[in-house]
Amino acid sequence: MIHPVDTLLSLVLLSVLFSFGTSRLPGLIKVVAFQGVVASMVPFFIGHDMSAGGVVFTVATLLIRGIIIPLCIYLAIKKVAIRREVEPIVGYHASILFGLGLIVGATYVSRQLNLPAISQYLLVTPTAVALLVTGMFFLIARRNAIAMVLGYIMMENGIYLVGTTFSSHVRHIVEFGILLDVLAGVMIMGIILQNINKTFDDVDTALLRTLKE
Amino acid sequence: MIESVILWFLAILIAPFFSAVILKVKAFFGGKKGPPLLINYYTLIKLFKKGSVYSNSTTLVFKLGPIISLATAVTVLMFLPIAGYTPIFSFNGDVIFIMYIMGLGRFFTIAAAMDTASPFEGMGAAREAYFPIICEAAMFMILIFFYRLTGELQLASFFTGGNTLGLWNMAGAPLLFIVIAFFIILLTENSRVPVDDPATHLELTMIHEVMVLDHSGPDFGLIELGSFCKLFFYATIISRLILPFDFGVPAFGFALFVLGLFIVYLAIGVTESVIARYRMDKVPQFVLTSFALAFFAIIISLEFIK
Amino acid sequence: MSQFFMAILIIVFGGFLALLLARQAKLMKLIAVFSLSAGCLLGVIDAGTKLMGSDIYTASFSFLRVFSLGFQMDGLSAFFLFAIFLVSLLATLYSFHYMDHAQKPLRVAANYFFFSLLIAAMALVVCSSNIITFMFSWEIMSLSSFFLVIYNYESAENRRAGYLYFVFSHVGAMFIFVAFGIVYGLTGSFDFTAMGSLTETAKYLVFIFSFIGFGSKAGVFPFHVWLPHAHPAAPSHISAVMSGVMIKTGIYGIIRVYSLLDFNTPVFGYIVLVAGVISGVLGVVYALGQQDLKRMLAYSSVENIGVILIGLGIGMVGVSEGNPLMAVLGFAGCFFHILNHSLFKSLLFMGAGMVLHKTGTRSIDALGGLLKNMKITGATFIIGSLAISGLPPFNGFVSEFFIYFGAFKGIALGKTAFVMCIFAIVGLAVIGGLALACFTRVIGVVFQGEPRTSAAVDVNEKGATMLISMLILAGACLIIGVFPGALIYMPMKAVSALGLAYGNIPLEPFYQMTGNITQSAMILFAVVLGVIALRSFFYRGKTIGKSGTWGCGFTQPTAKMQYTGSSYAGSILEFFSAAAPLTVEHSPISGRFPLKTDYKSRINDIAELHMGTLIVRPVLFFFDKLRWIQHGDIHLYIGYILLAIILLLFFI
Amino acid sequence: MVEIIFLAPFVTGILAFFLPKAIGRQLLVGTGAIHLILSLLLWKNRSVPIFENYFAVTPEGLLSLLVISLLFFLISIYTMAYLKETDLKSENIFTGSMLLFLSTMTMVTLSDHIMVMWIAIEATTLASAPLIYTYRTSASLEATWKYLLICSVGIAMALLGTVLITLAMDVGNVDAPLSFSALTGVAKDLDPMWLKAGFVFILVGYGTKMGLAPMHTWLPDAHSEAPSPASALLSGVLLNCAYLGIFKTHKIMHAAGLGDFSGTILIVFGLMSILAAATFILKQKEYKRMLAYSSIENMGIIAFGTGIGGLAAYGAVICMIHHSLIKSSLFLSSGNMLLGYKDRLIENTGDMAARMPKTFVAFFAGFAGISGFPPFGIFIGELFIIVGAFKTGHYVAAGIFILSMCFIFAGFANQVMKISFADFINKDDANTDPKKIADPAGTIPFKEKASLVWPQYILLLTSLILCFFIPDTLYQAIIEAVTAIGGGIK
Repeated sequence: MIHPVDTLLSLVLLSVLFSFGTSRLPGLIKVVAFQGVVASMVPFFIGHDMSAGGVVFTVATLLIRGIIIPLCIYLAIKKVAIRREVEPIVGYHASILFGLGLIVGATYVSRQLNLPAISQYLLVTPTAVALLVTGMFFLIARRNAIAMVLGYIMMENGIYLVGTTFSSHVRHIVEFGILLDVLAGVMIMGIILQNINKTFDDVDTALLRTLKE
Repeated sequence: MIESVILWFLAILIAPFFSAVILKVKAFFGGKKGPPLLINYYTLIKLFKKGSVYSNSTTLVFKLGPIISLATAVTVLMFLPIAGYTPIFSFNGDVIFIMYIMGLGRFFTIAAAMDTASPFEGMGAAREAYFPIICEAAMFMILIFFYRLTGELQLASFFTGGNTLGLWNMAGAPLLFIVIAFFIILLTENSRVPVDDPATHLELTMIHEVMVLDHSGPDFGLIELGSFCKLFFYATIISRLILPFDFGVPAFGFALFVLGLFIVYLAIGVTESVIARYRMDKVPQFVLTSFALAFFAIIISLEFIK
Repeated sequence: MSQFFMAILIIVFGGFLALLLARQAKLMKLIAVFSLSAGCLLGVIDAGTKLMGSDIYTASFSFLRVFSLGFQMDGLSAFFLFAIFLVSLLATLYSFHYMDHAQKPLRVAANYFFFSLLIAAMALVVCSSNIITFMFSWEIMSLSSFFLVIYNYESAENRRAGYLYFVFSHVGAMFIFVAFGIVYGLTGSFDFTAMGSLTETAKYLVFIFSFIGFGSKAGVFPFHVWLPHAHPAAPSHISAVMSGVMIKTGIYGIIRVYSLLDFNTPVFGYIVLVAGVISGVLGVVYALGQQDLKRMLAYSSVENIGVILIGLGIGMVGVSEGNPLMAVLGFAGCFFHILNHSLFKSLLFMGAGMVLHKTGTRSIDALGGLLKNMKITGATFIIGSLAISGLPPFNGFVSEFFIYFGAFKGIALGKTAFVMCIFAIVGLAVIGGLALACFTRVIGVVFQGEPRTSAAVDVNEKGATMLISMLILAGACLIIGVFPGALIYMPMKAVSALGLAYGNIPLEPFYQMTGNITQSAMILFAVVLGVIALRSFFYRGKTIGKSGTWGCGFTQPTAKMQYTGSSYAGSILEFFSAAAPLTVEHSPISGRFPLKTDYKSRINDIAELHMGTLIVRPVLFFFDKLRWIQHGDIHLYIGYILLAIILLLFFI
Repeated sequence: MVEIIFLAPFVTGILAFFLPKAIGRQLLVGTGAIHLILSLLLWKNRSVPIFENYFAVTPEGLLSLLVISLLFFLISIYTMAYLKETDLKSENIFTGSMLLFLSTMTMVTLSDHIMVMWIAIEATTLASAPLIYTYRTSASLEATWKYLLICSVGIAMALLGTVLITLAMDVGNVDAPLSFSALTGVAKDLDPMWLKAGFVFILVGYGTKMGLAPMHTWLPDAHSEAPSPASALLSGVLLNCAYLGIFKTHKIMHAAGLGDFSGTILIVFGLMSILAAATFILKQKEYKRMLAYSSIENMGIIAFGTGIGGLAAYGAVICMIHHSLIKSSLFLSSGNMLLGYKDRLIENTGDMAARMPKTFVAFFAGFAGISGFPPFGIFIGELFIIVGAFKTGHYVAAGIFILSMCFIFAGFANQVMKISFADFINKDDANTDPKKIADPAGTIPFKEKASLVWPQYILLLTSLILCFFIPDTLYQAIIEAVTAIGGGIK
């Protein structure tokens, strides 16, 4: 029978594929939110023992990453009228193809690695790798600043997955770190985004190319 | 010692006479009678009798010019073995000293010429500074050759007694080159045709004569004497080279030496009469040939001395 | 060595004082000059006494707990110290009146400050006995001299000079770093003495690198490009020091490394010799082509470095060929020429400084007839020129005489050495001839004839200290030229410090040589006196007339009609046009009756010409091509990070 | 009670947000002074922190801590004067972030736990972002955006690396606290593959922060857009903090016997950074960017030295200390230049020697120091690095190193000559009144207050003194630090 962890992770992978195809920001935000929720649930089902503090941490993470941050961003773009396009550098179809290839690649890579801690879950490693690369992909291949932030969050999801599942050692401190990171980081990015939008009436990073040699 | 002093004195006295020989030869080729053989003495006496006129732009250097040029020429003669006799002074390395002493003379002649602010003399000075550079190179080549043979840096060891003959025995063939090379150097250093024409009427084409335009009276006399001595110096060496034979009898040796001198001066006269003066930009090639000759001589001599 | 360090301290202290007292200019100058010259005097005495004896003094200070700043003063160091302190002393004296017109007291103070640093650094360079000390003093030397070069930074030309010098000295230092790095890398010791224990290949490398590094400081031909720019830019007493002694520290480096490597391959000798001949000949050719008085002197320094290197090369070849006499003669000539050149070159620069100071121009063709108003300057300058052309009875001749002797000793040797020696001798001969042409030109155009422009009309030569130091130097040139025997022990001490396996060298043969020189000089003097007597005899009671120069029939000669320096040098330069291409610019003649036209000609230094095209341009091109990396797009930047990781993951 | 050192500035920082300007400035200097005293005390007796498994007092940490507090103190003095000259809209945000920045950086130097170190470094990013955005211009906005995003991505990589190292523990069945010191102890048993992977990620991550090419891209923008005191802090201290992370990881690698692997990577990145610096210094148009690139160069030098080890590692640490001192002084001087010339472009500056003599002295001395001239310490450092490189047989690397140093010097010197000596044409009155250009200082409406130049002088003086005389404790600390990565005198 299939393990619940793998079920969750397959959902995450699905969200990854979706995200590649999404062209509108609200859609992307929803995808990321969903991804955050699902990814944050993984620790409950994975074998490691859960202390009370651990539960609190995990729940907090879930709330923040799954709900608060996406909501903030969503409201932000609702309030200020900014373009809803993610303004791709790489086109959607190409992106989807890339996504498929990525998942295959990730699976292949994870075959190479031997991880005793999580040998029984097939999908952990592929998903983590996929999330990481997807995040990178969004950072590189989307001009819209918000899309980039979302990509960053995805990357953090990936790292979260790695941190929480791969080893039992650092669980909480890793979660704490990521929590702080995402929270503060995204907040400040949000502020900067606000300013960018105020200054340029747009969050298209093509406008941010003046500083160069 | 004493006879070498006498010889030295004689050399200074007799130098003007031989220079007159050249004039005679040229006159002969020109189908003229030419001046008397003592003409140079008359000129000198005449000059020494006169007073002088100095240009306003000249300084002390101008007066130093003649003095130093004569002094150097005379000093050089002191180191020269005349007719195979040991010179008054001689030390290992005196050749280098002699060459640089001549350079000193040249320095002051040039300086004196530049002192007058005359464009013509400047022109002459420039040429006087230019050609001897190559000459010196050639001279040192010849010196290297001699050193290769004798292992000495001393005129005496080349030209006294039987040494010269020894040279011939050691490396006769290359020595021929050396003689020719040295003759070319002689023509250049003493500003004779084909390098320079002392007898031309146009200052633009002169080297040495134009440099002394502003000298007059005794100063000019000193300069003239100096140039006679200089020419005599080179002539002596060549005459020794071409007639190196050394018999016990002094008188015989002298005769031979004087004969050699005559040959040299005749040769100069003949060259002056048959060759026209080169264009100034051709002169360097001409001088370089002497350098090349000396160089070949050395290369060949490598075969002779193993 | 305490006396030595005392001298250094006094000098540096004087520099600091100058900086502190910058406000009251007169006092500052007085104190600075006083303490600097006091320190130099102490140093000269110290070095002189050390040269008398033959024992080695060492001192060492702990540095950063584990390292040490080592100093060692042997004959070689003492010899260089003597020259350094002597020239610096006279230059300091000279500066007292030379710097008097400067309106900016602060800058004058800075000048004295860095001057003191320069002197101290030079002294320390020649006394340091390990890598750290050496590089430290070396870099201080470069830095301080840089500030001295850009003293007059208002003119763009001087700024460029300073920049060139800065870059060259730094790159040179880097080469030296490499050489020493190899030494440390293979021996693991900062001590100079470790060099001896290297492998042969390493020794070759070390020598090559250090030769390039030191050569760029000394101004050896392809690396001399900075020199003719920097030396004229500095104030004249600084130029005197830089040309007189600072570039010699480069020579010192070469000699020191050579003696430390203690490796008798002929190759070193050949390299040095060829480099010497090339820089000698080309240096003097370029000097002949210059229109700037001080730049011409700078190029003639390149020439003299060439002569020094020829001597050095002869010495090295002698060592490698196992011919002691040749070796000692070569080295002795080299050292003697180092001393002599520092004397007459600083003399000439001081003369040039006087001319610049009074006429306000350095352009040779703008001057003329200065000898009438500047008797002492002119006379000393002529003496200097005679000396630098290597004519007897002046000191230049002595050193060249030694070098010639050494070279001739090499004639008897086998093939390559033989060819090298021929090369050396002919090179020396050509150098001598060209130098004569070069300096007759300067004297003739600058000091004789008629003033060519108003700049040269009614000048004076006020400034006692300037005249004094010039007179001292001129006197030294003559005295050494006549009585070289008195100083022969100095170069000999330096030679014996090289650690050649000849024991202590017998001085008799050299005393004999110097004796001959003295004798012949005496003869010359005697004859000259005789001729003067004769002349005055002829002139007694004669009428001496005055009139204009005979214009060959032309009655209105003007100063403009004089032969200019350029025309004087023209035909010779044509002969060397392959190495010294001439560029001529003049506006075309227009109209039926052309009124005014202009003509500019310049001699190009091929090294400078090619440096731009072969090194600078390619480098700039390469880096320009790389500039797109930073092209502003954040996506690309993040891409770099990804790329870096992916690439690195391959190596796990 | 070691933690007080970073807690104190944290508190004052929070306070500064709400206090009026004037008090904020006082607070800045006051905190600086306290911080300096505290760290000196800590230097005297290395007391044990409360949270032992999170914080520790390591020699390398102490070194950077001392540098930090000294620099911050002097910079805060400068900042007071500087803020008087310029009117910032949101000054208390600036001062507050300065203090928070200080506290986070202090935390970095003291943290021993891998994750804590990571968190602290991330925190420095967040704390310094407002500093860069101080001027509220679109350019500064862009700079901040790039800084934030690129560094966050980099830091994320570092986080991944940290996790991978824990993985290496799992795979190697090691159970130890996650602190650098503990890990260094058990390094032998860690799984080499995952350890390497971890190092790679950490290097790239912290390397991004440290400004190693090709991850340096944010650095010139941030440093040139930030106000000069902030740039001084960023370049003088922040980079060292990032370097600390790499250094400690390298220590683990070395203990695990993988020193060659990490060393080689460090050497490569070092050389790449130096080359990158050369590329952009050669034709640089803005002096602050030029200084930023020179920081990249020096980070490259430090990485290079660390990678080579031996004497070079010693040299690298010396370089790090002196670079902080000199570079921050240079950035402060650049602040004066900005006040004087009102322009960042080199072509609009000039003749500083006559117009701003005091600043000129500081600036030129700093230039001489940074390009490795004695009597400043970097000379010693570079000497050791070069000879060390030869000692370990990295001939090619040393060759590239020296060559690019030459290029950098050529470019740097060219620009500095322009700034210091070239004729200054003031755009405003060039066309109106040539006389005004002629007279020095006439066209610069700027007074060189003592507090605007003395901090630089003190910094340079410190470097100068340290070049001749190095206190025993300091020396011991350096040796302790470098021996852990196979460095040392012999």
